[in-house]
Amino acid sequence: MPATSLLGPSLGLSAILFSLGVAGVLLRRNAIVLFMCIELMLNAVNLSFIALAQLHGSGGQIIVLFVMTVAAAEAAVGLAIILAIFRLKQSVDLKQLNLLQG
Amino acid sequence: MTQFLQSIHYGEWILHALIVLPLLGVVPVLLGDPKSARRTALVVTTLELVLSLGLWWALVPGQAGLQLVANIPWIPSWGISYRVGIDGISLVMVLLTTVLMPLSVLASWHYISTRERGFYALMLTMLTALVGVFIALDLFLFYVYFELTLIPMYFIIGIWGGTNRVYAAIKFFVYTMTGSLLMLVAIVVLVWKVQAATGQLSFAYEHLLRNAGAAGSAAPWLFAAFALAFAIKVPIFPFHTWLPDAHVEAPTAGSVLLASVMLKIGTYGFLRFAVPFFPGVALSPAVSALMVTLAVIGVIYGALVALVQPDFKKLVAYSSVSHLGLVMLGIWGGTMQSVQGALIVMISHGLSTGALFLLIGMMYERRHTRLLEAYGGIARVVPVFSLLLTVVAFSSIGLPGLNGFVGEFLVLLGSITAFPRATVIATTVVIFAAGYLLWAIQRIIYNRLDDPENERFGDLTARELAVILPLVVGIVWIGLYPAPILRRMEPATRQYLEATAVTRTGPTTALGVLRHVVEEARR
Amino acid sequence: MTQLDLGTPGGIMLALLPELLLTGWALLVLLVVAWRHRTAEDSRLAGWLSFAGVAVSAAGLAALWVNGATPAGLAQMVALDPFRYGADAVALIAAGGTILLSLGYLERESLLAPEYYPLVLLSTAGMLFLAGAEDLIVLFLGLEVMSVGVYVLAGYDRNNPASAEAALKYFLIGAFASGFLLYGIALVYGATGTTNLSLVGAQLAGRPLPLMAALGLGLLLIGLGFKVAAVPFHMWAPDVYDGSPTPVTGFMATGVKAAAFAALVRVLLEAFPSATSLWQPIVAGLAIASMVVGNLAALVQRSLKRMLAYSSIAHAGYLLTAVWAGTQAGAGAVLFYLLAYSLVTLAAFGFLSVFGRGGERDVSLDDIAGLARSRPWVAFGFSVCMFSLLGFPGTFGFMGKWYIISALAAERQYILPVILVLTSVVSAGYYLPVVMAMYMRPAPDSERYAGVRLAPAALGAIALAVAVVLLFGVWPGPLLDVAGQSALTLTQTGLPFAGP
Amino acid sequence: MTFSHAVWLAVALPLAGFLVNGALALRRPRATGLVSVVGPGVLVAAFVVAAGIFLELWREPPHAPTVVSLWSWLPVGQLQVDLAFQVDQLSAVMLLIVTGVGSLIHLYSVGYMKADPGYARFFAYMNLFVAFMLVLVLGSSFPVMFIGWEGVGLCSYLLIGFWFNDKVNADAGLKAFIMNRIGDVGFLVAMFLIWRAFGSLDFTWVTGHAADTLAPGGAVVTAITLFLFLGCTGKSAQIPLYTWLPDAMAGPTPVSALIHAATMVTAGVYLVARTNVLFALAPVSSTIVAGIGALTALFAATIALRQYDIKKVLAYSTVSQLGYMFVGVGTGAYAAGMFHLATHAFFKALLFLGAGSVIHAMHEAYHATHSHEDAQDMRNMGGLRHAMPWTFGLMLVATLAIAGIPPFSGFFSKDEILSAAFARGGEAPIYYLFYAMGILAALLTAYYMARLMAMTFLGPNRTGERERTHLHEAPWIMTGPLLALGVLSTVGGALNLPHLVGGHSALERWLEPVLAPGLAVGRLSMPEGSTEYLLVGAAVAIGVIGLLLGFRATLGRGILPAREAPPDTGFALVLNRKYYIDELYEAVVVRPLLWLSRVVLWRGVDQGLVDGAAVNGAAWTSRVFGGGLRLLQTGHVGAYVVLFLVGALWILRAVIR
Repeated sequence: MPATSLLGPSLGLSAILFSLGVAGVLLRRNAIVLFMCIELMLNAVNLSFIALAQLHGSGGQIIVLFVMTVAAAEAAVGLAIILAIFRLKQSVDLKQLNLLQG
Repeated sequence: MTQFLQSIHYGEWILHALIVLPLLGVVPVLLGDPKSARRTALVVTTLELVLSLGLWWALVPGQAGLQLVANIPWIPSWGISYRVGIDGISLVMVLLTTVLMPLSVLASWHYISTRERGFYALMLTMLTALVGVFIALDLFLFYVYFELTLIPMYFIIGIWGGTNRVYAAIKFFVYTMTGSLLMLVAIVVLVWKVQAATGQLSFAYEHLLRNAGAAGSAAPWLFAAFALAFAIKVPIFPFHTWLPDAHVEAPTAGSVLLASVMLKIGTYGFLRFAVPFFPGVALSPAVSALMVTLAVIGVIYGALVALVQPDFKKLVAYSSVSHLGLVMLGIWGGTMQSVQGALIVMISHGLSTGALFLLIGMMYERRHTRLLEAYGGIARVVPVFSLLLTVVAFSSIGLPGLNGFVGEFLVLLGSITAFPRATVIATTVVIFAAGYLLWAIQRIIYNRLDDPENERFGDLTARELAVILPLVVGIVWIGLYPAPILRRMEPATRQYLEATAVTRTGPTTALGVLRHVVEEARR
Repeated sequence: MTQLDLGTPGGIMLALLPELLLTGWALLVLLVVAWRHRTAEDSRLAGWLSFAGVAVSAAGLAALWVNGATPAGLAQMVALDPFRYGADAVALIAAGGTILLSLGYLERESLLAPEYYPLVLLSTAGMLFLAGAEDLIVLFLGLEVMSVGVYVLAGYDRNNPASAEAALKYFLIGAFASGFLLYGIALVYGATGTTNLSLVGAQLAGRPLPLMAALGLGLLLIGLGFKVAAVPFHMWAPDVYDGSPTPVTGFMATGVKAAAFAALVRVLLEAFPSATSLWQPIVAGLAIASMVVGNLAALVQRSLKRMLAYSSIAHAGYLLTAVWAGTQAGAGAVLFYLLAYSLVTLAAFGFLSVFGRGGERDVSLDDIAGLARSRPWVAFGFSVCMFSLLGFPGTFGFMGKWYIISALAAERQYILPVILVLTSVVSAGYYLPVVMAMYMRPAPDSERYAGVRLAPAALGAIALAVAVVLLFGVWPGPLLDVAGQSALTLTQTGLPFAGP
Repeated sequence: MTFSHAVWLAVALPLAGFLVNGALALRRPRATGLVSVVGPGVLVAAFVVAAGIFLELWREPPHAPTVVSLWSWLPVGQLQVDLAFQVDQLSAVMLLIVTGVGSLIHLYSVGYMKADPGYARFFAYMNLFVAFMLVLVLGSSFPVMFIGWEGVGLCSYLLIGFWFNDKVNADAGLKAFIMNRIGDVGFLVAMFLIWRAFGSLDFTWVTGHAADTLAPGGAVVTAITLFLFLGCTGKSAQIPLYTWLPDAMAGPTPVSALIHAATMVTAGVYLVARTNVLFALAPVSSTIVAGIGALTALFAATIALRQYDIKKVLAYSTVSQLGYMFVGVGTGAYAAGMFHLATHAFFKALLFLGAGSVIHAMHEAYHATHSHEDAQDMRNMGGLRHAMPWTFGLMLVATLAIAGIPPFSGFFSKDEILSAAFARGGEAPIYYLFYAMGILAALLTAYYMARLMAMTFLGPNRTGERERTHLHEAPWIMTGPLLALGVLSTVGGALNLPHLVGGHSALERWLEPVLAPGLAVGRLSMPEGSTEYLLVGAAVAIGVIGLLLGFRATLGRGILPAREAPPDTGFALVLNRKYYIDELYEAVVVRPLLWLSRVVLWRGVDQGLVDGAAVNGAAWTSRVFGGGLRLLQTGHVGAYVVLFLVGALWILRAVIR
C-alpha cells in the first residue's frame, strides 16, 4: 500500500509539530503567543488524525472537523479572556500575572 | 432482683437504652434554658446510672462469653451491623462510666459558667460514646464510637479549658487520630482477610475472633496498628505526651472522664481486640518483651516525672501514665491474677484519679491555681477536704485496704512468673508513688500556712461531698471487698486467657498443683 | 429494564435525555436573558429558571435510571449504565447547588450579568457528556464544552484582576492539557482503529499493549489528570480556585472534578483493563503525590479558600487511590466519595461565600474567630463540613474513606490506605484550626458577624447538604448499594473478552 | 464461741474507736471528755479480749492455729486470700503486748495530750494504729499481714506529722513513710516469690510446706528471705533504712513510745519469727540478718553517745535494741528475739513515757515563762530528780533494765541473745564477731543511758532561774502507766526465766508450736555450765562498767545549757551529726533522683525528645515541607508548565517501560 508509506512520516511530523507547540508553551511568555502554540499542538494532533484516517477509514477525518470546531470555540473564549486581562493590566505578559500564588 | 429484671425484659432493651437515653437528653439540654441545662444533664446521667445498675444482675455470673447480645443489621452489604453485648469486663467498664458521669456533671455545677448548654450536651454525647465503646461488638461500630469519644472531649478541652487549651485539644485529637486511623486500615484489612478465608464479609466481633488466624503473615502489621491506636490511648510511654497537656487544660469534668474512662478504652482495646485477635504476635517473646519493657518504663518513668511536677494536675496526669503501665504489665503477665489485677487497676485508677481530679477542681475553684507552691497548711482550715484528699491519695499510692493496692498487688503477683525482673523493677514504683503524692499533699495541706488566701479556703460544700463521697465509698469497698467484682469478671478473664492460650498461671511446682487441687475440692 | 436501541434517532434521543433537556433549557434561558439582563430581579429570574432546568434534566436522568435503561447491543457513543447516572447525578447536584449559592452571591457582588446561569447549564451539559462518554471523541467534546464554560465562569468577575488572572491561567493550561488529551486520543485511535472505549478494550485485550496505545494511555492520563487536579498537574488549581468567584470555585471543585473522575474511571476500566499493570503504578504515584502535596501545602495556607483548594487536591489523591483499585468496588467508591466530597465542598464554599463579605477575597481564620457564639448554626454546619472532609466517623466523608480503604484492602493493597490515613492525619492540622477558630477563640468584637447572612436559597442548599452529610454518615447503607451496583456494568461489559 | 473466734473484736474495737474519735475530730473537736473515754476504753476492751484469748490458749494449748476467716478478700483463680486472722501462741503474745502496752500509753496520753487542740484526732490516729497493728500480728496470710504492715506505716506517717504545720514534722512523716516503702518493696517481692514457689500466701500453708518445697540454702529461699528482711529493715529501722526513726521523734512522745519503740518497729522481728522456717532454711540470709542486726546495734549506739535531744538518744537506743533482736532471730534464737521484743516493749515504752513526762514538765515550764528554749535538750535539764522523783525512779528502773543489770528484765533477754550468738559461733565463727559487737554495743548502751540519766536528773539544774519553779511531776494519769510499765520492766524477765536461775524458759516453750518448723531445720544448742556462767558474768560486768563510766564521764564535766554550749568538734561532731548519713543519702540518692526526674526525664525526654523532637518536630517538618511547596507555587504560568511537563515526561517514561 503506497498510502501507508506516508503514515510514518506524517505521524513523525505531527509529533515534531506537537513538540514545537509544547516547547513554545514552555518558552514563550506572551499569552497570545502561548495560545498560538497551543493551537499548533491541536493542529499537530489533527495531522495525526488525518494520517491515521488512511489506516482506519474516514473516522479520523471527521474527528478533525470536531477538533477544529472546538479549537475555534476555545479561541473565541480564550481571546476574550486575554482581552479582559489586557484591559485590566495593559499587558498580556504572563510574567506580570502572579497575583495569585502561594 | 433478677426476677424483677426479667419481668420487665430488662436484658432486651437495656443496652440500646443506655446508648439512646443520653442522646435524647441532648435535646432538652440544647433547647432548654442555659441555667437548667445542668439540672437536665444531672437527671439524665443519674437515670442512666440507675438503669445501668441492673446490668450487675442481668449478667449471668459464672457464664463465660458475651451476654445480652443484640444484633441489628446496619449496612448489610458490608457485613456491618449494630451489634452490642457485654461480658464481665464490659460490665465493670460501663458501670465505671455511668457512675462517674453524674459525678462529673455535679462537679461542673459552678465550674462551667459559660455556654452551659453546649457543655452538658457534649457531656451527654460523651456518655453515649463511652458506653458504646465498651459494649460494641462490631468492629465498625466500635471504631465509630472510639472516634466519637474524641469530638466531645476535643470541644470540652478546647472551649472550657485553661489558657493553653487550643494546643492541648488539637494535640489530643491528632495524637489519638493518628493511631486510630491506622487501626481503621487494620480493621478493614483484617475483615477482608477473614472474608477471603471464610467467604463471609462481616465486622462482627465473634466472627473475626474465631477467624483472625486468617490474617496470616499480615498479623504482625495488623497487631502493630491496633496496638499503636490503643497504646496512644492508654497511653504507653513514649506515646504519652498528649496526656499531661490534655489533663492540665481540661476542665474538671473533662479530666475526670479522660483519666477515669477514656484511658481505659486503650487497655480495654488490648484486652478485647488487639491481644485476642493476634495472640501469636502479641504474646510472642519479642513483642512481649517490648510491651513489658515499655510498660515498666512507663510505670517508673511516669512516677519519676510526677515527682517533680509543680502543677498538681500534671502530677496526677503523669501518675496515670505510671498506673496504666501497670495495667499493661498485667495484661502481658498473662495469668489470671495479673489480668484480673489489671482490670482492677483500671477500675481503681478510675475511682482514685477521678476523685483526685475532682478534688483538684475544688481547689482550683477556690484559689484559681493548681500550683502546689500556692498552697500549704490548709489541713487546719479544711479538715474534711484534707481528710478526703489524704484518703484518695493513699488509695492511689496503693495502701492495702484501699482499692489501689488490690489491683497493683494482683498485677505484680501475677506477672512475677512470666517476667520476674520486670516485675521487681515495677514493684519499686510503690516508693515513688508514695513520694510524689505524699510530697504533694504535704505541700498542700501540711507545712506552714503562710498565705492568707489559704485562710479563707472554704471547706467542702454538701454538693462537693456528694461528688466525692461515692468515690470514697468505692475506694474503701474495692479495697476491702473486691471479691464480687473479681468474681463477675472472672469468667470473662478466664475466657480471655483461654482464647489467648497463654501458658496458664501458676504453680510452677508440683506442690502448687496439689494445693490447687485441694482448694478446688474445698470449694 | 428498558433496552434502548442506540442505532435509531429515537433511541439516542432518549439515551441523551438529560443532556438534551439541559442543553435545550440552557438555550431557552439564554433567550430569556437576552432581553432581561439588567436588574437583580432579572438575574434572580435567570437563576431560578436555570435551577428549574437542572431539575428537569435531573427528572430525565431519573427516568432513565429508574427504568434501568441499557443499550441494546453495543453502546456506540454514550454509555447507558448506572455509573453514568450516578456521575450525572453528582454533576447535577453540583450544578444545582452552585446555582443556589450563586443567587445571593452574584447580587451581593453586583455581578448582574445573568448569562452566568446558562453558562453553568452548558458546562453541566458538558459534564454530563463527559461522564457518559463511551467514545473518546464524545469525551473530548464533553470535556471541552464543560471547560469552555468554566473558563468564562472563572473570569466572570472580570473587573477583578484575580478573577481575570484565574480565568487566563485556567484557560491556557487547560487548553494545553487538552492538547495532550487529544494527542492521546489520536494515538489510541491509531493503535486500535476505533475511539469507542469498549472496542478499544476489546482490541487491546489478550495481547501485549502496543507502544502507540501505551503512549496514548499516558497522554490520556495526563489530560484527565489535569482536569482532576492531580499532582503534578495541579498547579493551576490553587490559583484558579482562589481567584474565581466562590460559587464557581465550588462548581469547579465538585462538578468538574466529578465528571473528570467519571471519565477517567471509564477510560481506564473499559478501554485499558488489560493494561492494569501499566496504569496502576502511575495512578498510585499520582495519588500519593496528590495526597502528600495537597495536605502539606494546605497546612500552611492562611486563606481558607486556598486551603480548601489544596485540600481538594488531596481529595483528588484519595479518589485516585480508589481508581487504582480498578474494580467494581473501586469505581463504586469513586462515585460514593465524589458525592460525599461534592456535597461537603459545595456547602463549605457556600459558607465561605458568606464569610467573605463585599469584595473581600481572602477569608482567614481570624475572620471566623468566635463565630460560634453569635452564629451557632453556621459554625455547626461549617464544622460538620470540616469533620466530613477530615473523614470523621458519623459523617458522609468517613463513609467515603471507609469505602475507599475497603476497596483497596479487598485488592490486598495496604500501602495506599496507610498513606491515605496518615495524610488524613496531616489534614487534621488544617481542618481542626477552622473549628477551633469558630469555637475556641473569642470574637474580636461583638458586632463582627452582624452582616453574616445566608441568602434563603443558599441557606436551603447548605442546610440540605449538611443534613445529608450527617444522614449518610450514620445510614449509608442504601446509597452504598447504589454505588456498588452502579459500577457493576463498568467492569462487566457485554463483550466476552473485556475485563480482567 | 470462744475468745479465739472473737479475735476480730480485738481489731474491731480500736477501729470503732477510730471512727468515733475521727468523727468527733471533724465535727466536735472540743468533746475531749468522750474522747478520753472512747480512746483508751476501746484499747482496754481489746486488752480484755486479748487476755481472754491468751488464757484460753494457756488452758488448752492448741496444736494448730485457729484461723478466723471474715470474708474472702482476693479470690482470683488459684489465689484465694481471705481476710482472716490467725490465733496462735505467737500472735497471742503480740496481741497482749500491743493491747497491754497500748492501753497504758493511751491512758498516759490522756494526760499528755490534754491541752492539744488535736486531741480527738490524736486518739483517732492512735486507735487506728492499734487496729492496724493487730491486723499485722493477727493476719493469717502475707497479704493480710501486709494490710497491717502498711497501715501502721500510714498511722506512723500521720502521727509523726501530727503537728503538721511545722514543715520539719511533715518532712519527718514523709521520710518515715518513704523509707518504709523501700522496705515494703522487699516485702512485696518476697510475697511474689513465695506465691511463685508455693502457690499460696497463707502462713499455715507456707510454714507447713516450706521444708518440702524449698531446697535448704537454695537460691529461692535465700532470695525470699532477703527480700523479707529488706522489708524488716524498713519497718524496724535497720541499716541501711534506719534514718527515719530518729526523725520520727518529731511526733508526740506517746507516739514514739507506742509506735516507734514498743510495737510497730518490732514488726520486722515478728515477721522473721513468723516465717522462722524460711530463715532457718536460708543460713546465708540468717547470717546477714544477724550481721545487719549486730552492726545496727553497735552503729546506732555510737550515735546515741553524742545526742543531746533526750528523745533522739532513746530513738537511737531503739534502733540499737532492734538490732539486738535481729541478732537473736538471725542466730536462730527466735524465742530470744521475741523475748527481747517483749522486755524492750516494757522498758523502752517506760523510757519514752518518762522522757515524755520530763518534756511535758520542761515544756510547761518554758511555756509559763514564754521562753523559746528547747524543751527536749538534755543540756537544759539536770537535777530533775527533785522535781520529778517518780519519773526519775521509774526511768532508773528502765535504765537498769536496758543496761542489762540483773534482775531487771532486759538482762535476761539480752543475755539470751548474746549467748545464742556465741553458741552459733561454734558452727559459724563470724557469729563470734557478732557477739563481740553485741557486747560492745551493750557497753555503749549502758554508757549513753547513764549519760542520759545523769544529764537529765542528776547534777545541778540548768533549766533557768525563772523556769525552775514551774518544774513539777506529771499528773497521776501519766505516772500511773509509768508505774505499771516499771513493774513489767522489773519482772518481765520472768517471762522466760532461764534454767540458770531456776526458771524453765516459759516463753520458749510457749512459742514452741509456732517455732517448731524452724527449729526442726536446725536447733541451736545453748551454752551450758561454765561457759554460760562466764557469758553471764561478762554481760553483767559490761553493763555495770558502762553505767559507771557513763555517770562518771557525764557528771565529771560541767555541762552548759544548750544556748551557751560550745559546738561539738572532731569525732564528737561526727557522732552528733549521725555520721552525716542523712546528708549522704540526700546527696547520693535524693538529689540525683530529683535531678534525673526533672532535668533528664521531664525536660529532656518528655519535653525535649518526645514532645519536642518527635511530636512537635513532626508537625514542624510538615509545615516546612508545606512552606516549600508554597514557594514552588510562584503564580507564574511558566513554572506550572515546567512541572506539568516533568509530570508528563514521568508518565510517558512509565508507559514506555
